[in-house]
Formats: sequence, structure tokens, C-alpha cells
Amino acid sequence: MRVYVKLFAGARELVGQESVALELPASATVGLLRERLTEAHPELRSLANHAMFAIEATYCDNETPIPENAEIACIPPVSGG
Amino acid sequence: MRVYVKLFAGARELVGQESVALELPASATVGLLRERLTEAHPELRSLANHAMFAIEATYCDNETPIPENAEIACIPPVSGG
Amino acid sequence: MIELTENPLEPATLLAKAQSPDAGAVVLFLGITRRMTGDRETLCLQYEAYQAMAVKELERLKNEACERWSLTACAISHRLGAVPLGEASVAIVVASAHRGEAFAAGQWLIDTLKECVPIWKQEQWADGKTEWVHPKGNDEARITNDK
Amino acid sequence: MIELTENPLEPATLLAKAQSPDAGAVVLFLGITRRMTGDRETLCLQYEAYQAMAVKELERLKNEACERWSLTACAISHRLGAVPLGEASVAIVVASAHRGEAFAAGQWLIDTLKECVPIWKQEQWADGKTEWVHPKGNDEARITNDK
Repeated sequence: MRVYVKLFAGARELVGQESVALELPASATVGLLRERLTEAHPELRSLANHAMFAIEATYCDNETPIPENAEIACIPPVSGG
Repeated sequence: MRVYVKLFAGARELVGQESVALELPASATVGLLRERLTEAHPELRSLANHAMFAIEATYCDNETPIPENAEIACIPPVSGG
Repeated sequence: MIELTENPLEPATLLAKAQSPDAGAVVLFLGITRRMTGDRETLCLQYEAYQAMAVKELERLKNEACERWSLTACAISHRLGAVPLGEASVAIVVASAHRGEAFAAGQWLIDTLKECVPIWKQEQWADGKTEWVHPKGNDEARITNDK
Repeated sequence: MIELTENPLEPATLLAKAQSPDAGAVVLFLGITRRMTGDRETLCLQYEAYQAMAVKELERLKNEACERWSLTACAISHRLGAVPLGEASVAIVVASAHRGEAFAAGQWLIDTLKECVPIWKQEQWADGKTEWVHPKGNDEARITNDK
């Protein structure tokens, strides 16, 4: 399946895009997404290791399976406030 | 010496005056003042036992000697804020 | 800034003075006249101060707070006379480079104010009684005036 | 009330809504754009959010705070875009019957906001560099853009 990952802040700046498209197997988890993202965009490696991922605007962990057509976001360490 | 003791809040209300005059020996301490105040105004006894006294707007303890012509105040437990 | 006033407090003015490029954090505390204490209803609070000493004690607290924490601003304003329901009797504003210090100083200032500063409140209860509040440890001595 | 806005924050409006006869205590926290970080000078901070998720996370924090403490009001407003020196990037207001709860809830809300809510700041340094701030434990990853 094809997924689109939203990028923010430093991650967006490193890649130079607001989102990236990745091809993943149907049963992919967030852990696999993290691997594929940094393979496709090695410039993200350092930040992506510390990033969280969100599916439908909810934090999830590496074991979470990725549903089809879900809104997926890469959340680098936050610094609001 | 003759001293005047300012009264506030419940103490003022119990005595019905904003200050009271007391006759004290020249070497009197705050402890003696406290005793004489409650002898002269027994209605103050319960509150005066918990009250602090201030000389020239500074808290003092029972051992503090009372200077002549000083501004003396009885400070019942405070409840500002 | 230390102030005793019979007028409504103006927290926005205090905040504006505390906000500066040196501050990273501003904490404001407001004490408000609350309607219910347990199941008793308050109509109004009336505050009285030994004014000269209260100002002196508030200055002392401010100075001590500025020694204990690195503050870029510190202001305390206390209202006297009648403070109606929902209005503020006290406003404390502190600012510092980092938020931990602002919170710690703000909490210490209101805690210490309530222990030390010669200001007293009189409850005006809905049942018609008035009562000066004189806390004694966990207890409170209440000098009641049945009207 | 939860709000993300590109406009200057209005703490006086938040305070007015939080002040009520049910509250005995109101605590306001403002996070301010500070000029100096160590010996580096900031010109401006720029904030960006994953907006839908940030609002959802802020609602979650508000609900959790209302479960943990007995609050009569809770509002969080975060500014996005450019926040000049001395202006507020975040305003948190909590009210409760007693002051201990208001201070605890206010401090917990800003601490947790800084850990969880998908909002990021970019430093615009006086030396011309810009830098997204991505804290990693005690460290901070800084994605620098030398202009």
C-alpha cells in the first residue's frame, strides 16, 4: 500500500517537503514505516530515531499496524510552550 | 510608662476600640504587655494568646523590651490573601 | 511593585509590566472571593490591614523572593475593604527566565503572605452573621457578630 | 477553552472567564519569547503545529487535569507563527476552590504540554541563523539553517 507521511518542523526542513510517499506491505507496522522512511530519506535518520509517529492524530508505537488510507504523521521531539 | 496598643480585626471588635492605653513599668517586655492587656481586657484573652505583637511595624517576641513612645500593635492571627 | 488598594485589582496591568524579553515565564496568582465554604454561603469579604506594617512585610517578602529565586519581576497587590463574590482580593505576579522559579516563587509568596502579612478578612455570611477570621494552626478562631 | 491562534494572546480575556464565585484561586502561566539563551541572542521565535493533533492533545491534557484536580476552569491558548521578544507564546489559566490545586494543575499542564503536544519552535538568532528545536532528553537536536 502507498502511505503519505506528514512532516513538520526540522523534519520538513531536512526533506524539503511537507509530506513524503512510501510504498509499504499491507501488514506494515509503524516500526517498518520508520525504517523505510529513513532508508528513503537518510537525511532524516538522526531525527527519525527520536521521532514519534501518529496515526489519525494519535500517538502510536512501533508495534502499531498501519491501516489503509490513514493519516500518518512523523512527530519529531516537540518544543512548544 | 504609658503605651498605646493598636487593635485590629477581631481584637478591635471585641474591645470596641481601635487602640487601648496601658500603664507599664519602664523595663517592660512584650510578654508583660500581653499579660497586662488581657488583665485589662479579659474579652481578648483567647485571641491575645495567639496574637503576635509588633513594635514599630516589626514582629517581636515576648522577650523584646518595649521602648518609650514606640508604635505598638496587637496582631491577631492573619487571614489576608 | 507593592500596593494596597480599595479599588478592583488590575491583573492585566501587572502582567504587562512583568512581560519583558528577560522573562521566559510569568506566573500570576489571583485569590478570589468564593461563594461556598463547606455548606456556608458568603455574600462578601471585607479586608482590613495594619497598612504601614503590611506594606513593609510585603516588601520584605518580595525582597526575600528575589533573593531565593532569580526573578525579573515581582509585584503584589492586595485589595482592602469590600471584595464582592468572584472578584480578586490579591494578585501576585512573578516573572523569571525559567518557569520552575516563577511557579515556586508565586506559590511561596501567597503561602507566606497568608502566614505573615497583617491583613485580616471578615466573612459576611448569607445568614446575616459577620465573622473575623483568625486562623490558629488547623483551627480558626472566629469572632462572630450576630446581627 | 482550547485555542491555537496566529494573533497575540489575550490573558485578560482568559482570566475574566476563569474568575467566578466558585473559584477561590486562579493561576495564569505565560510563556514568553526570551531574548537570551546562555549567551546567544534571539530575535524572534516561530511556532508551527500539527494543528488537528495539537488541539486534540490539548483537549486531552485539559480533560486529564480536570480529572486529577478539582478545577472550576481550565483554558489553554497557544500562539502560532512569529512570536516577537517579550510576547507570549502560550497562556494557561486554571481556577479551583483552593490554591494548591490551581498551582499543581497549572505546572502540570505546561510541563506536559512541552512533552506531548505537537508544536515546534524555530529560533531566529540574532546572528542570522534559524534553528528548529527538537529536545532529546537533556540534549537538543537543532536543525540549523545557515542563511
